[in-house]
Amino acid sequence: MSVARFWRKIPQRYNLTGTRCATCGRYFFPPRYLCPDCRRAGKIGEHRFSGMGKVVTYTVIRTASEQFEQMTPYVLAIVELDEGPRLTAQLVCSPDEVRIGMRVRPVFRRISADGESGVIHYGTKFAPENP
Amino acid sequence: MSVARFWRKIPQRYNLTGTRCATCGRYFFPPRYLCPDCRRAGKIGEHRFSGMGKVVTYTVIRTASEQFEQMTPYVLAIVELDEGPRLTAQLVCSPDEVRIGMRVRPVFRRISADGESGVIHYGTKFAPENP
Amino acid sequence: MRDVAVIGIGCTPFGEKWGSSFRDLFVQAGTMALEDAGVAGEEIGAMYVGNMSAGRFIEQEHVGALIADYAGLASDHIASTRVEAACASGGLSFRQAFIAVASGIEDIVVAAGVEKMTDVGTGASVDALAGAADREWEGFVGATFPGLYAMIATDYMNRYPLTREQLAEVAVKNHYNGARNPIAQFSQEITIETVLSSSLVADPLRLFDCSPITDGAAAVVLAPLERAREYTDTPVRVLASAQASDTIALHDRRDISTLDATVAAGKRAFAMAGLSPGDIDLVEVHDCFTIAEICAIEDLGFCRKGEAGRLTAEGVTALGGDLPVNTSGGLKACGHPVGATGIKQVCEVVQQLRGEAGRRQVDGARIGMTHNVGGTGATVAVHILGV
Amino acid sequence: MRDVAVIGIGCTPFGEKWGSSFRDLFVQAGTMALEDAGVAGEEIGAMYVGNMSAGRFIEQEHVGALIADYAGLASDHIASTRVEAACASGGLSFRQAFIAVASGIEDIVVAAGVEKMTDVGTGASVDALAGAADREWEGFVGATFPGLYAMIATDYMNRYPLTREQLAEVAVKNHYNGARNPIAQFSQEITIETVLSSSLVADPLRLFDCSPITDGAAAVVLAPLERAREYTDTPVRVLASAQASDTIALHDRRDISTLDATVAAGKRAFAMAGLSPGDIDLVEVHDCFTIAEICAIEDLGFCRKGEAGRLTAEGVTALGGDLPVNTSGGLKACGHPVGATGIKQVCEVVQQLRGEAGRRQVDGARIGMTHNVGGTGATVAVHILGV
Ligand SMILES: [Zn+2]
Ligand SMILES: [Zn+2]
Repeated sequence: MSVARFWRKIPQRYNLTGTRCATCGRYFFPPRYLCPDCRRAGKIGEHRFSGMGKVVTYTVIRTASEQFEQMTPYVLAIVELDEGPRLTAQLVCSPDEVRIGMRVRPVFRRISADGESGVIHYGTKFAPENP
Repeated sequence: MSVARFWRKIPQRYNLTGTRCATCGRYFFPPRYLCPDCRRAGKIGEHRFSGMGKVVTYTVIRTASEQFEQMTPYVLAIVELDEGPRLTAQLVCSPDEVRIGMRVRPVFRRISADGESGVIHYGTKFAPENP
Repeated sequence: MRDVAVIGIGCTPFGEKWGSSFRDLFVQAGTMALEDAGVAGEEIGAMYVGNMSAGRFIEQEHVGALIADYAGLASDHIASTRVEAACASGGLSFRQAFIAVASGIEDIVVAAGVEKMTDVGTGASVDALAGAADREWEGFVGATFPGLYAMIATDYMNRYPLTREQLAEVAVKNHYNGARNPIAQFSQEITIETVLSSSLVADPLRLFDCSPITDGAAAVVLAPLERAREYTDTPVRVLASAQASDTIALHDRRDISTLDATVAAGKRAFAMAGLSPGDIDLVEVHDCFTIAEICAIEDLGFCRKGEAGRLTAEGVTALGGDLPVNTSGGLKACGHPVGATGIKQVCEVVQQLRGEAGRRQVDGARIGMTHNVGGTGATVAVHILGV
Repeated sequence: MRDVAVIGIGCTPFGEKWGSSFRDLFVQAGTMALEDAGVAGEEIGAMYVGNMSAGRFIEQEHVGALIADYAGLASDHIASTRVEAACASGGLSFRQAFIAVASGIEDIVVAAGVEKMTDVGTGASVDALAGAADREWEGFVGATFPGLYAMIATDYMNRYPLTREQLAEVAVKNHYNGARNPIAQFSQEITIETVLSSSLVADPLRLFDCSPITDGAAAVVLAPLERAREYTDTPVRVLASAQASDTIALHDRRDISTLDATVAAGKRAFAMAGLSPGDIDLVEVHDCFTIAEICAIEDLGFCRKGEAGRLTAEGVTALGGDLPVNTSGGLKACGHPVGATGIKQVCEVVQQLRGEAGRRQVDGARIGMTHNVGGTGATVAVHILGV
């Protein structure tokens, strides 16, 4: 498993650093460096998201790939950040607790451990705003 | 690393079992189940090769992929079997010894060890006929 | 642009084929297709091969050349090209072959699809399949492929009237059809209880909502329509070929429960053929999961959003219904050797239009459609065939 | 079949780009190509993406859709197709794009190539690259990619007059050219001694006989010739597009030292363009190893078998020579991001034909050729471009 691939995205995954198009005002997370609306006219800058948002949809993963096997069952969701963009993330809550529309806040957690290399990947998960 | 993929080829790799087209008489190793000359008219049967042959060309591998790293340097050659077909194989001889046209005979050897799974792969290498 | 026809089809039995290698599978399907077409190898001008992930499944890339070689065509030095778009690889292979013939660049072209999936364990294949979605922003956080479709199902069921039982009806219907297809991976009919009592994979999807891991290959032979009768009495015309893309990640879509790429490709295909949904006699849709069939029926325009569950429960999409969907058994019951699926769909429609579908024959079928999806909808290929 | 022109080109700097991801690289090249063409995103009808092994290098398949998405084109739902033939993926991507425009199916088409190789270690990348050859009957016994070309070199040097020094001259020339190409991975000139004193990789090939591991992306924009002048004053015509295959394994070839697929594709290209080798002003050949350039020059018909070493030593293929070969620096010095190479070759020829190649400009160049090889010659794409 690659190391550079994960280092490169540490600011994005640890701090929810995405981008914003100054031309049209649209926010991007995961970050984009080309605005689909403004294309080459778009002026892209970095934006650090607060990470506050709500659950758009979700599932409970019961059968996972090798790297995530020991974490099952876990709640996976699409979260809409308050600035507009959506991302896929794990929720730190029980399968019974999750609801569509539920407000969430970001928490920094271990995402997975790579068995082969022993590298542990960290990143942002989300927890219910009002537990 | 896959297990079925290697089991499937054990007869071929251990015993040099290839194929022959009864229609045109052409031999195939590695085995083919469709004769390129006769196509659907070709009647394909199994053929066990004696493994006697000669070196067509060769190299000495000094930088290998992970599975073969601990075996470097090793001699790799294209061997032409006496029945006609050619295959790629390691030679069990020193880099100084190998020559184009050199007669070779088959020897059963460990081909590689898969570090991750611990599976050891065996197969046919070739040695000089007259050492 | 010339008219193009399918003049031959071949498909291996689908399933866990431990005795067959990647190249064995293709040779079997390719030989059947050439025999069916009555085409000699040396007449073939080019090949296209749909394959998703031989690099991960058997550590082999460059499978276009591999397959032309093991088909005995190396000495003719024919052009052979691998095309990849995850689960839509087969559909795109068919489309590229269609373009090659329609443009006049080639006359006889083989479009094939192959996937050899059971040479790796389940964990490794789940991981390879996750490569169809966004590895960095979906797979990295633990999204599996069933998990992504499960999130479509959660969203869909929250917004539209679809019951868990109606969703199960999709699987029941497709197993019924698969039981009538000799090449299908599963030959057993199932009941709603089979689905509802199977283990949860990703809520609300259960094991019987999911297509299986499958080995298989399929091939078809294309020719200019004007030459098709030299080879066959039953040429099947390609009336439309369309392809569309969308965001790689599900979270970036305009609407979680509508596959806009299906909508776009469907519209383009109907426009090209000068047809509308009412003209279609049967359709093979991409039911990698039960929810995918529900979305496909709606997104292709066969009914309004939210109606497909009810129509399925009412039998409209069953073999004897107004619009038989997935007469082959679909990905669900016939099996889903990823790169081969899009070509198998064409084989099924051709069999139906020729009237050779045996116990699953749709009476009087004259126009059929195929719908092949890559990932969660980032690529869609739609084809319309007719006699 | 319409005439087709290249109306825009873009290429990232090649090298070890640790700061850039796969999608970053493509966006950079694609944006440059669209800017060069003066084409707006919404005018693009389709994309083709050449990529060998994103599945192994970054665990990501389905990169056609990924790239259309990150190019900001998802909402247009354009058709985007990944094409793979190992190191010839870029050449095949260009060919498919050419066919799409020539056939009239699309007007403005982007042909791209990308490879992100340095996200895995050297051992893993050697292993991924071995997937270009026959995994079961070459890779399984310990054949590496340099090892296979080394066996070509051993056979060639046994049968034809080629000295070790002449072979080194290929690398020296290509580094000389690369030093004059701002995007090249290596900007240093080297001497014969540099090559001969570098470590042996696979006898007789040494480190400086081998192309490096490279990250990079390239993109070109194609349009019907009749519309090209709407976009550019310097359209470059595609005079021929040809593709050929051969056995996947080197040991199954008719002749170890002749790439029959190069011979076949070369002949087809010359026939299509109505040209002969003497008409070509410059050629980008696939010099993944020094011996590969020697074979290519001969197999394309520029000289007889056995003469290319002498011609190289005499400077015939140098910048000021009669037939400049690999003015970009080739794979050897410019770098070899596998899937991008075939497109980069087109970018180089277009720059030369436009007279924009700066310090490596070939005076009065009007017709150029590209030659892109997959594996050890199982796939070859040849294109001829002209102004
Ligand atoms: Zn913008
Ligand atoms: Zn025969």
